[in-house]
Amino acid sequence: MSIVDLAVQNLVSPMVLFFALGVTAALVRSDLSVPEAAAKFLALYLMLAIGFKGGTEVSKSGLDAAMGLTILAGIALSFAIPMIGYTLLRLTTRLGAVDAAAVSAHYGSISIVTFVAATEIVRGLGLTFEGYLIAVAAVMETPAIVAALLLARRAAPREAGSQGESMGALLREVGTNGSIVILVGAFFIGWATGERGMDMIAPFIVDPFRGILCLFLLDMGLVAGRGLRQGGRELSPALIAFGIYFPLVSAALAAAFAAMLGLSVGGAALFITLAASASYIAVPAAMRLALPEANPAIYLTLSLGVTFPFNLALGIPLYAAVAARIAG
Amino acid sequence: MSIVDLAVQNLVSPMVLFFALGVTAALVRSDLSVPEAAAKFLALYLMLAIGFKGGTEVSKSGLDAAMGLTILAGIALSFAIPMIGYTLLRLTTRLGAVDAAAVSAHYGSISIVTFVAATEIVRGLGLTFEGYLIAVAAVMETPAIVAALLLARRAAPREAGSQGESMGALLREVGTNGSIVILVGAFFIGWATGERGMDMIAPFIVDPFRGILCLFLLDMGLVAGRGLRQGGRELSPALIAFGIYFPLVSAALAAAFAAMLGLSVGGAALFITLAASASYIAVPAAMRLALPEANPAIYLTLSLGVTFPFNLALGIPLYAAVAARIAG
Amino acid sequence: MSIVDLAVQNLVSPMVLFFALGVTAALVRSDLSVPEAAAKFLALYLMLAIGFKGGTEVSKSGLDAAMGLTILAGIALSFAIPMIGYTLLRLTTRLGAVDAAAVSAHYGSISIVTFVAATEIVRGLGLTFEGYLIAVAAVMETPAIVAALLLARRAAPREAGSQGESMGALLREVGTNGSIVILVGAFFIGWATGERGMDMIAPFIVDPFRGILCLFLLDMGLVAGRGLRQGGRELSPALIAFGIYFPLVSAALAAAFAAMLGLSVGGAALFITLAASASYIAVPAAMRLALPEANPAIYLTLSLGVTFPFNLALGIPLYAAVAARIAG
Amino acid sequence: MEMHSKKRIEILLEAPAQKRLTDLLDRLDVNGYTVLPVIGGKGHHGVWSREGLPSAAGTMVSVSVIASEERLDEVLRPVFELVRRHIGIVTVSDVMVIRGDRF
Amino acid sequence: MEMHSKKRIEILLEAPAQKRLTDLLDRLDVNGYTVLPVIGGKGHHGVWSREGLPSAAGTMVSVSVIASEERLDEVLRPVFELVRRHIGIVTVSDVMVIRGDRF
Amino acid sequence: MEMHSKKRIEILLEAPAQKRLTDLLDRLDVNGYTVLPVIGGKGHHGVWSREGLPSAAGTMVSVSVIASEERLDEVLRPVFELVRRHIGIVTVSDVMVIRGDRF
Ligand SMILES: Nc1ncnc2c1ncn2[C@@H]1O[C@H](COP(=O)(O)O)[C@@H](O)[C@H]1O
Ligand SMILES: Nc1ncnc2c1ncn2[C@@H]1O[C@H](COP(=O)(O)O)[C@@H](O)[C@H]1O
Ligand SMILES: Nc1ncnc2c1ncn2[C@@H]1O[C@H](COP(=O)(O)O)[C@@H](O)[C@H]1O
Ligand code: NA
Ligand code: NA
Ligand code: NA
Repeated sequence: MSIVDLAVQNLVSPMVLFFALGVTAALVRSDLSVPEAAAKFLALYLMLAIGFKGGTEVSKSGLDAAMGLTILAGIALSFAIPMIGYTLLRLTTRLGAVDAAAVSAHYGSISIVTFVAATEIVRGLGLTFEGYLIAVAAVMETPAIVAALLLARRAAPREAGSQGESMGALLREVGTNGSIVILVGAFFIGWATGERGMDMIAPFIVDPFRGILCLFLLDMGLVAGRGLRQGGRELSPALIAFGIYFPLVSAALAAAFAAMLGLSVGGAALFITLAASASYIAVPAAMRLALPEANPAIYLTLSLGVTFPFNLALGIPLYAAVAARIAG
Repeated sequence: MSIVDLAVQNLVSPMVLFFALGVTAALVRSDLSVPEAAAKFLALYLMLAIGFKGGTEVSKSGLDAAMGLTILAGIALSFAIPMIGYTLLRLTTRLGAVDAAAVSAHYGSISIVTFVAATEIVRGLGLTFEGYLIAVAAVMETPAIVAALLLARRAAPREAGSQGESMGALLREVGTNGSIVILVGAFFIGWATGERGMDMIAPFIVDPFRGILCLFLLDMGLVAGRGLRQGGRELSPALIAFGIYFPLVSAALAAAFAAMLGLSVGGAALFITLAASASYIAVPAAMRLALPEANPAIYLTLSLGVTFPFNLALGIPLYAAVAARIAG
Repeated sequence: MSIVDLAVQNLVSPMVLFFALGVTAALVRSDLSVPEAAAKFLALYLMLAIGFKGGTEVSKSGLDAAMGLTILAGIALSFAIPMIGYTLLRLTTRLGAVDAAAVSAHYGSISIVTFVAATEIVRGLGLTFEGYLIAVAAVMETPAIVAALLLARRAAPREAGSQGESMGALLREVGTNGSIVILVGAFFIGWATGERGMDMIAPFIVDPFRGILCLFLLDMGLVAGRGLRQGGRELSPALIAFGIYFPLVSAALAAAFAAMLGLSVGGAALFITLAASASYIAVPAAMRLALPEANPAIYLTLSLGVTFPFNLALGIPLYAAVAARIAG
Repeated sequence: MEMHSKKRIEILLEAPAQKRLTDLLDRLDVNGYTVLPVIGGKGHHGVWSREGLPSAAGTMVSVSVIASEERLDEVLRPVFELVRRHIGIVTVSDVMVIRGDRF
Repeated sequence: MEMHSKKRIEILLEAPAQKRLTDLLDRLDVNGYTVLPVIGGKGHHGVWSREGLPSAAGTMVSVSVIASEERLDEVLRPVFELVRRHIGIVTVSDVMVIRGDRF
Repeated sequence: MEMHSKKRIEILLEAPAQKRLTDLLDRLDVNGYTVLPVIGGKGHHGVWSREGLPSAAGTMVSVSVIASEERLDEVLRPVFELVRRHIGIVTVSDVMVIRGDRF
């Protein structure tokens, strides 16, 4: 399948269309909404399901050196990407140091829903992927936060962390974030219980998975559309551009790593997607604690309203095409 | 199967029994309850599933003139039924103009859950139906509101709309109602993605559908029972009678249309059900905006506490029997 | 399979591990949480599913004397266990009369989730069980509350019920508890609709059941862990010991009954589990009404934080092993 | 606009007893009441949170009643009598309303 | 700490009209508002509860606005005009804030 | 009934910082606090709503503390210090309680 075919087919997938429906509904000010409790529950479900599946895969394939190396590569990327992002933001936009650091943290970290959407596309292409990539996703959540904090503290010691929370205390607050705990926990449970465990709960975490993902994407569309309607004017053209070109920068970096790591085509597509995706669940909450002076309207709107739809609609097919070139 | 058999079998279906359980629990003042967030989520699920399925059907059968004609017939019915209902209410009950208009709007519009229950019964009879009937259901939601507003404004210009919201502004408020947006949106997504889309999300929107419907009906029973307990004395015998005979009037009208439109037996049963059903999700919310002077206890209790159980238990089997006579 | 094998296999089941994950997350003060509405919804789902399945089983097997006798045995146990528990608590701990009565009510009543976990283990062993045991579970909920109230009123007439609510009024408040109503109601619906009804809703109440149970156990782990962290110091060593040895006392009593009743091996395992389990949904709510002077931190923490995990991890395999000896 | 001075009684009460309280308010013939959700708190009975709880036990609600100064004592006495047995606190504050005859 | 005296306007309103109210508050150019959930209540229109309702109809929300005494009447008049047509009540109470210039 | 005059401090704060606030209140040794949900609002930081949000970021909670007048300043100062860094507002109002010794 050519990249254009892939992109077109992706655009008419229920997932992308439900996201678009959500955005549209929010823009026409419909009162369509997913209750907060349901949204949290859906997010919990997705984390649990993806973590468990990853663990089951690893229980089948066993541990190997590739897993360790890929995890190290993920940590390195998560730490390096914010540095590059911060520099670009300071050069090309008017964001202050704290805002620039906060935004770049989102890009160093990952979006598990973008990852999940990519797994669906990869599976749709008949490809498989290394189960341990879920572990890679989990470890990529936090290094970016540390990097952003270091950047902010060096550039604006007064503002950022003026109250002197130690880095350790902050990391404890951030590292016990519920979405990370459930992802990692479910991964280990999947690993420990293996296929027997999977057989037991597959009708819950596998069969309805894509449908629930559609519903969650509808909700993300509603939130993104509302964000664009209300927070849109916070985004300068330079920032919006960043939200689109920077994932490509991260993707290029990750593609180089993927080639070196010798990942499968599916695995490379997912690894690139992780690097190119920007967090909008775990990191925004972490930033409210770590850098409360940063403006949340900027980073949330950019990550969820610009980068997420870009990745969902165009980025992932592109990363899959790149992966097909470099791997396999 | 004779109509009596059909009615009996319907009465011992899980759907009807869970509704009855809900009513009973509310009447004995049990604290059994479905959390508000869960109820909203279940409603969202039902709309999404039914819309998507309808769209998939249309993608299979393609567009034809019958669809256009049936949609037009639906609009006409939705607009005409409130006129008749209003006249009957004014003649037979003591309701004022505004209350009568508000009640009649509910009967011109449709109840998607009644529709869904009817599709289950139709499928249980081994019948199929035209997928575009979901589109018909969607277009029948709003004309009744317009009709009711015109009635109220003519009869009681002081009260109804004294603040001079233009009809256009009101329709925008009402037309972007979340339940309509998700129904129509999912319909178009089902249409666009066709069977490929359906295969992806069927384990979510098809397999557990009936079970979730049971749970939603339990909740509707709880709400209806609570309404009867608290709002029951607002209902005069004449009003209760209206809640039972008027669906039959609408059904007769719709049966005539169905015969002319040449719908299949299953399709005719559903079309008649649409006409005979009374809204209790979209229209009550719309009435709070359009005719806030109307007493909500009257229309909610009548629609959900009288007409809905009547249709669920007896109406639908009857409409199916009528459809078998006039169509096929 | 030896009892040790059984215990080990049970310990690495997804159910036990998700519970452990919840406890761990709460102990490390993670913000992982299941929204209240979702928790209530999951509980509702579990009650509905287990009730319905039990009813379907009874519709297949029909009524017989064994069912009536087992129900009577259940009532007797539910009434007798609090008497023994109260005596032991007064002798071995420093609890006052009201607190001791409230705690013992929890042990006379049953935990439906423990029951459900046991059914999974019984099924995992390839055993079946008498469907009417769900009816037994339902009738065992309340006698314990009556027993506890009698104990408290005799020992501390001033405190307990000083406001003179009649026992009848209290039982009405308690007996219409939502969790009992849905369990019993779904049981009768399952009975009335039989296999036809089950076929309709099996994809909702059977297929995803175990996965949803895992999620609910995660939540119970979170609540238990939070309770242990916050209410742990309310529990003296003697009380903690009671939370572990007393289920064994109840189990022994129930095993004797089970042998006399001639239950199947699976049925005996479940009957013993019922007796050994302690309520933490219905009874805590009832105690707030019946004995508001009792300290909720004590009974909730003991029942959910000590006895429930004990039963889940070790108790059930043990009861299954005992059942294999005495029955079959 | 002309405004009338009233009292707002706020009753924070454990949720299982909510029906008892509202039944009492009905008997006391107050003009109305409003129930607000509460998600957590801390007091002499320790910390609590509604998160994850599958039943009403362990959760609280807040019920507020607007009443005229004259009726205050008459309402407060039996309400306090009920709350005293349960976990809960009662506060009273001043409030102005527009349609004074309705409260 | 130095504190400034303000007014808190609390508007309990049926939920379907919430957007109308907040749009009005936007037009009145208030500095902000906060929306709180309400789970049930009782008044002249009878008892209601949000439980199990799949739509906004039949539910209420509470919107509170902190404003300076000078702006009170200016805000209250149109708000009351809107609330009068709907199910709802308006109360006003005294409140102290720390950063007085923000309200 | 005999009533005692107290202060009610209400802290509207972004939800991710809730634990920081309650930990602070614990250190300040207040007698208790109550957390209420908030579903949306508008202020200098723009409009927000809790609907559909899968995490605590972007949502707020309201924490209220009843304290004696004497302790007011002692509690208010550090609380305001914390709130100042976050999105949030603090208000104080008068309230009467029945069991005065408990607050
Ligand atoms: N000083 C206080 N300020 C605000 N809320 C309080 C206070 N004391 C108690 N509460 C609330 O009342 C509940 C019951 O209080 P207690 O009976 O002291 O545990 C607590 O969980 C809090 O929600
Ligand atoms: N006296 C009152 N005290 C507190 N809340 C009230 C009072 N009267 C009415 N309410 C609230 O306002 C809503 C509408 O009042 P009404 O229009 O009188 O039915 C009620 O459902 C209550 O939630
Ligand atoms: N004048 C006000 N009245 C009521 N609530 C307000 C007011 N100003 C701000 N708020 C609330 O405080 C939150 C944060 O305010 P701000 O920091 O100004 O954006 C807002 O989202 C509102 O929920
Ligand atoms: Na990234
Ligand atoms: Na109709
Ligand atoms: Na027991």
